[in-house]
Amino acid sequence: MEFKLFDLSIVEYAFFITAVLIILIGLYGALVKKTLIKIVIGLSVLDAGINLLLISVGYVKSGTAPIFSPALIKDMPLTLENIKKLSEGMVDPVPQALVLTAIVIGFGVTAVALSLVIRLYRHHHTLNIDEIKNLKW
Amino acid sequence: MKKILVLSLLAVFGVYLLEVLFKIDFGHQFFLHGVKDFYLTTSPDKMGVANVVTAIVVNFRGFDTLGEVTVLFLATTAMSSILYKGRHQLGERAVLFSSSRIVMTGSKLLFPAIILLGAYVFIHGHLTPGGGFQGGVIIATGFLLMLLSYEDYKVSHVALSLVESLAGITFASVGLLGFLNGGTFLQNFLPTGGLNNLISGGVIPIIYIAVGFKVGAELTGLIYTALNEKD
Amino acid sequence: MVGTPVLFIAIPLLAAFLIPLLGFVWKESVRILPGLVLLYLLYLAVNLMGQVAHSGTIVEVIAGWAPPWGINLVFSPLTGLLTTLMILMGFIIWIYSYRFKNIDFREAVKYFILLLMMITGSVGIVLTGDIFNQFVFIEITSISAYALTAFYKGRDSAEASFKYLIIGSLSSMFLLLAIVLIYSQLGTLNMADIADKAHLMKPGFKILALIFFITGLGIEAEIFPLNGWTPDAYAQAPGPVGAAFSGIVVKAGVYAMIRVIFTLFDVSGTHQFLIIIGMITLIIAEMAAVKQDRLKRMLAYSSIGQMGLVIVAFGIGTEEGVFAALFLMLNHAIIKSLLFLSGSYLVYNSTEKYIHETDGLAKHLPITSFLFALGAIAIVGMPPFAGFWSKWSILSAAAHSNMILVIVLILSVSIIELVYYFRVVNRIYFFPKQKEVEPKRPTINALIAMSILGILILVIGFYPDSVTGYLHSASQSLLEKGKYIQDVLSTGQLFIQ
Amino acid sequence: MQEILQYTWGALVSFVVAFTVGITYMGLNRKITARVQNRIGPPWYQNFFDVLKLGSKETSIHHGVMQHMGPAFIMVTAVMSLLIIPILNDNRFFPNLNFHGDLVFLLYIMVFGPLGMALGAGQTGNPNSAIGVTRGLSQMVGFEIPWVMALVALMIQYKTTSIVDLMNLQAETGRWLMFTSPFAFLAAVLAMLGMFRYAPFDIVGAPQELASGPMSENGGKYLFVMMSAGSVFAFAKLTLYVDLFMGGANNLIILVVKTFILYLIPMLYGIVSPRYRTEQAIRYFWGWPSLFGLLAILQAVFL
Amino acid sequence: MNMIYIVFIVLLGGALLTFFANRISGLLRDTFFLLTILATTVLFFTKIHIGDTVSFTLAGLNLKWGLDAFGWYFSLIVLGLGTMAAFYALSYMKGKDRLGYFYFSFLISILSMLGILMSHDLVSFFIFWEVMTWSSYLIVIYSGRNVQKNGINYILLSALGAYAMLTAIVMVYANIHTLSISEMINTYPQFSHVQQVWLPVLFLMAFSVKAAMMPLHVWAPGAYSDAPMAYTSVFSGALSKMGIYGMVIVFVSMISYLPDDTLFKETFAWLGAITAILGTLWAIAQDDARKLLAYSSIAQLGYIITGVAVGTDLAMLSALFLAALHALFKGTLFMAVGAIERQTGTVKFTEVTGLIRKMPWTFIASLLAIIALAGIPPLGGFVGKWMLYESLINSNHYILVIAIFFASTAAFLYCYKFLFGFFLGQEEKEWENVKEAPALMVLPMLILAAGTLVLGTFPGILLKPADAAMQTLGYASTEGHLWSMSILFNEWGDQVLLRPLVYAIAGTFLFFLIILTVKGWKNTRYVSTKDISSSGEVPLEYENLTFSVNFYQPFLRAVGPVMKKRMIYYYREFGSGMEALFDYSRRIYNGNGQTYAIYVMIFLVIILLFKNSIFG
Repeated sequence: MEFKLFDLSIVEYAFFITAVLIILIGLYGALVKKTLIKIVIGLSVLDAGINLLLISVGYVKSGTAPIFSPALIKDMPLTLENIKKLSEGMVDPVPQALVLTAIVIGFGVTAVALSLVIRLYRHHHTLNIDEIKNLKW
Repeated sequence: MKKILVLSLLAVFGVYLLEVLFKIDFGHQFFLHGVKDFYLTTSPDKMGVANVVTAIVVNFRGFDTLGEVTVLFLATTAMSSILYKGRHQLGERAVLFSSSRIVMTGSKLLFPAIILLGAYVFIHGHLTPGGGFQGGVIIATGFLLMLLSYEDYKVSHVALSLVESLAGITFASVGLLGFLNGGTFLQNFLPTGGLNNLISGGVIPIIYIAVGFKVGAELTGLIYTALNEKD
Repeated sequence: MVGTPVLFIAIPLLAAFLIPLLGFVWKESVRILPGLVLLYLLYLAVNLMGQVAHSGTIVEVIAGWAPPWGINLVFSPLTGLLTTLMILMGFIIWIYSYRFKNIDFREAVKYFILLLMMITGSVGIVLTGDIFNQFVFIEITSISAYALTAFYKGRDSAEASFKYLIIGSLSSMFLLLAIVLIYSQLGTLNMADIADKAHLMKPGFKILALIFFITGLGIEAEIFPLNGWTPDAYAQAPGPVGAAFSGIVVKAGVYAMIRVIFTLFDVSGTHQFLIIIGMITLIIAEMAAVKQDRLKRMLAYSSIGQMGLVIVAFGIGTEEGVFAALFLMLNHAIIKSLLFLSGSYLVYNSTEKYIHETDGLAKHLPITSFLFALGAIAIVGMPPFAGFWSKWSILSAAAHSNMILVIVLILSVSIIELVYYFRVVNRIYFFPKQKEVEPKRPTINALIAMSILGILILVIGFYPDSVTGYLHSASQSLLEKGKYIQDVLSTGQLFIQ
Repeated sequence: MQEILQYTWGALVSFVVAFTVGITYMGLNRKITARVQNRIGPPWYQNFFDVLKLGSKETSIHHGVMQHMGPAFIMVTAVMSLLIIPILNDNRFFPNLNFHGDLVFLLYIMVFGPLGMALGAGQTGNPNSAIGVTRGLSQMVGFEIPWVMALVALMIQYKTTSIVDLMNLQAETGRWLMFTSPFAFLAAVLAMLGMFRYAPFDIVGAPQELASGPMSENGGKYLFVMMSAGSVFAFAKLTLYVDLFMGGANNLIILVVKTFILYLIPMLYGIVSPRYRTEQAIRYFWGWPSLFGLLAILQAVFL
Repeated sequence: MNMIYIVFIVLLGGALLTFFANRISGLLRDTFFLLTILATTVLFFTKIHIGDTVSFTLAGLNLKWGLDAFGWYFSLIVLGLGTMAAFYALSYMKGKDRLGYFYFSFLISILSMLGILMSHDLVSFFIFWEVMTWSSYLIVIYSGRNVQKNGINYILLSALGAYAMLTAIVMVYANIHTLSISEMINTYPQFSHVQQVWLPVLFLMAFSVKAAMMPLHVWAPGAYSDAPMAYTSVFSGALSKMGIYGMVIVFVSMISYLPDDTLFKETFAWLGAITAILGTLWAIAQDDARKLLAYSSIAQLGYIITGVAVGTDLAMLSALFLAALHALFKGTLFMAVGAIERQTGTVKFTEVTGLIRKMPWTFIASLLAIIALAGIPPLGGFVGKWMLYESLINSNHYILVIAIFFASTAAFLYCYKFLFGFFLGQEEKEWENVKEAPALMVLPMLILAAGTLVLGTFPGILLKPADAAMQTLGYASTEGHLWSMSILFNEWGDQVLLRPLVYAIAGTFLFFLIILTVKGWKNTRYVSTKDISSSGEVPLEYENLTFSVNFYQPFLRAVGPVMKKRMIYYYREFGSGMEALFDYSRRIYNGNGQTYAIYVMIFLVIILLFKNSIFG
């Protein structure tokens, strides 16, 4: 599919564009900002962007959540055909599961990063990454 | 200079990424042989789990979740290892808040409700949106609230690590039980029950409850450790 | 039947969760339990290796769902070999660090949990057959590695760890992006399935995913411009952890990358790219190592260089090349670990770890110095020690592919390597000891651990046939992409509930 | 057995001849030099007396065993070169070891003496001796180059390393090699200037600077042997030149005449020359003489 | 079990036993050491016969060991000199520390040399070659002097050579899929032209390093002088001959196939000659005996290389002969220096003089060795030199012969310096109490020196195995045609009968020596060297009469321009330039985590931009 600037279909890609923008913003923060905290924030933003991207990949137009709740099933007998029919209207559950994992991992990394920032501040009494260069060459 | 460099790098990166992403027909998955259809049908059909995401998280990709739990466990371990300063320095609050009585009382009132909500979320993980992680996080917010309101609020480290470990052990042992039962690791060995019943889905609720405890305890531990960090 | 591959993950995890509990009961158990676990896993690995050699690849499904729906573990000759190697190295490192430095109980709990998890994560990276699961294991490994890097408080370890973390986060970003791209095209995450269907991907996706994989995993595999974290982390981490980095973690990173390149995407030009990038890594790293004045940084750069060489060997792409690369990975794991382990006793009480602080220590630490010298001689590829055989196999593989320039470059770089290693060894043996240096005698555990590695170097050096058989079947199993796909995808049907 | 006797007899006779002629030449040298320098000078037979005097003197001190061995070495060189070099075209009269008068062997046996002298001088402990020796050896490296070049040119031109062959060749063709290989001759003769150590190449034993160099400390029997060896060796060398370049000699008289003419070259050159320093001497030999040597080789190769 | 294995096992086991016995007792260690080397020698020469082979498979490679006449000839050098040096070492090394280490390395280097000579395949050849390198390196750094300079130089250049050889070996392996040396030689004519040129170049690089050929010789002076003299004799005498061994094989089996217009042989012959000249000149300039001998070794190896490169029957014969002879006399000389070093504590000509009466046996051994080195007739050196010159002249290398002759004439200068510096000259008070070295040191020297004496008259003893060795290489037998027991022929048919000449020399010498000694025996007495007539005065006690500084100043001035800069200067310049480059390159790692992250992005973007050209 070709990308045309003035095509209305660009709206459809808003998710992707936003996700990529968030990724880029996060990256910018991580790569340019001098303060350690901001770098960590950048990394978190980055994670969020990726998660958004992951989720939007699994989106199915006007799909429901992948839950066979009683409201959805109503009184249908749960035959395989019915399940299949119901499932066609559902979004892809796999990216959601993956995002769950990715969020938790991102959280873990952020926690470690923040504790490292605390250590670094304790050691160097600064949060400027340009001044934390004891190890080089 | 650096900014310009980074911006141009990011621009190139973004353009290339978007160029590819625009080739995805948004909202229409075109792959035919993907795994999702299997999950969507098998989950309610064979496993009696209404929430397919839960089925995926806990069973189909339960191994990921085990890893995920491990990551959290490692994050707490790592954090306490990184911030550890010697055996006598732990246990003192570094950050002190003086909250008003209203906040303190309100928190006290809210706390059980939050815990209850968390427990609800992870117990019903296989039926409704939510699950162990979400529930655990909610529980942790409860503790966070208490920690913010009361400057002398203490959480027992021993209890935390006991809960953490036991929950983790439960997860791993349930997995191993499936294995020892003649199946494979993490395989369901309990009856699946009916769809949309609370007691259904075999081992999935058990694991999710364990996960909920674990996540709650770990997040609380993380917050607690960070709060107790003193310069 | 002594067990299945999943125990490589499950038992250490169980143990890791148990360790804090057991610590309440008996403090020493915290140190002992990881060793017992690793010993059992070593036994298991050796048994499974025999089984694999006998009856072919073991594919184990998890949770009863056949691939591609469930996650599966693949214990092929290749992954089995790497697993065995990692467990073995882990066990040796455990022996070594049993009483390494005077850390208190609470620290010991964390140290051993993290170490065990780092090993488990690396083993998981190798064993798993699922691309997202691999990502999870990479994160497990990384987080343990960040924490272990920052383990010592008195040094700049947090700085090193933070650098590692920034780059590691980028790595996980790229991995996730690649997974997104693959999933959006194929809807599957199983590696065999992806490999099977890779031709269905639109070319743009395929290339981009490959690039993201190379970038993301290249960070773990220490490819040149991506390896800024490496020297810092290696140098600042505790000695045994440095050994674990070069002996275990990097190997897992390289494996992941190679699996992606060899099995998942068969894109032409990748091999040449590997050769070029590996060569650049090798050259820059060895050049940087020459002027190092700190021992562990020097070892770290050397480690990067060796990894570059491994990647070059993989890039050759023939069975011989893969064989050589695996051989080099094996040797490098053993030798570099020995160097890190013995080296960290040579600079035990120093904060800066300057090379000149090792001057004249041979008189005070004879066995440690001897083992360090042995490692140095072995790693530069002097026969009849282990390093020679891997160097020989790389060169002959390159020669069979008519890559004379590669041979010349590898050998010229080897000369550089030789210079800086021998300079250090000379210092240890022949320079007068610095007055302020107080050498620390290695504990008996450390001596045992180092001696095992030294003996391994000699055994492989004098009788390479002891490992070449396994290496050959491993390299064949890497190259037989079709067989891998078939092995994984055909096992499944039996296990659907 | 008879052969050995014959050889010994020949050796003895040739030794006596060489000794006599050599001493005479030295005496003549002194006389002629003196005359040129407008002095009267000693009689031509003065050197006989000198040698006799030295031989009959009683030596009462020595500095060690090498002092005995040094002169013996020199004598070996003198005698051996005399034995190797055919004295006359017809070998019957002096049937020495010259049936295999090999040039390479000769080259090496000729440096045996200087080394022996150097060792003997070194033993004495006199620094002047050592200084003289170093100068002498250095200078030797200088003149050996043109000399070897000349010989190599001859060898390759005539495809033989034997002196006897070269002599026979000249006898057969009737052409002297000094005319057929003029560059070789030039190089060899210039090298000979150094070999004789007359001025300008006499820095080795320069009396004014070194108090006589290697020879100092040696008196009596040592100097006697050295002097006799020197004169024998001088004659041997001259004979070699005659053999190589001037067609040899059919009888002793022609030999004496030819050698004397040849001997005049270094002598006269020396009389009118100042003294070179060692490095100047070396550079001198590596200059024109070596160039001639090179030309000789080129001539031998291409003509 | 095959005897070949047993020899290696004996050596390796003996080395290890020696190493570990060091902890228990010195006597045990010495016993093991001596027993090992003796057992090896005996087993080797009695139980292993020419033609024995064993083969086995290691790491998928077919390896083959065996002994041929050519290897046997060189193992004669190795074991002969090795045994002598071992005896010598027992006494020389007495009282030094780390002896287990020294003896271990000694034995391992002997093992590696035998291994090289018995390797019939390229991989074991290379393995033993490297073992030889590091075992000798261990000894070079044994003393701990200048390890960072000389040790590294040695190992660096050795590695350069070894890796060049390794490149060649893998090229061969990739081409013919076999490692057998004879197979390589047989198929060599079928290689592509580029390979035909490069293979010998690469091989010769390795061999030139060990044979200390210009311009790869720079390690030699330092390494030779830093190793203990007990080993340097082996180092210079035997180990460097491994380079010659390899060169001979390469020249005979490869380069002789190359068309003449490649000028390969000429270049190498000239490199050999230049090595000889420069080595000699630098030897003249040395004040340190070890350095002098080291440079002299370089020069002598230069002759041998020239002989090998010229490669005619006579030249090859002379090279082989000189190789063995060099082991004899250079072994002796290094041992003599060792003896002096042990007895006086210094090896500088400027410091020690007048030892002739203190160490007469050492002097005699040195004198014989020096005469052999200089190539003066009655000793073996002359035979080798004669054959070399004749072969050069016979094969139309006119300028080369001049160059070689220049080098060997100039060699007299340092020969004399050696003898004068140590033994002659003033007998200083400082060295009054110096004693002769122990018998265990003197005897090996004398035995080796006697070897040169015998070979001067009966070179056939050595030429016979040399001839057999050459027949292995494909030469026709030259016995009776170029040599017999004591007659030498050149290729034009001219001959030298050694026996009458030697008898004449000996007779004359003895005759005049007796005359000189006997005449006035009773009245001639020894006086101190202080008691000299210096310009008519008897010098005072404190006057310095020792002439040793700037010994050959005039000569060095004459050759000055050649010697302004040593080759190592250029190496150093190169080395420091490279190190500066390396130092610059590592600044990429500038310590800022963000920069590293930016590198990651740059890497990614570069691949993205060029993805079409990278991933075709």
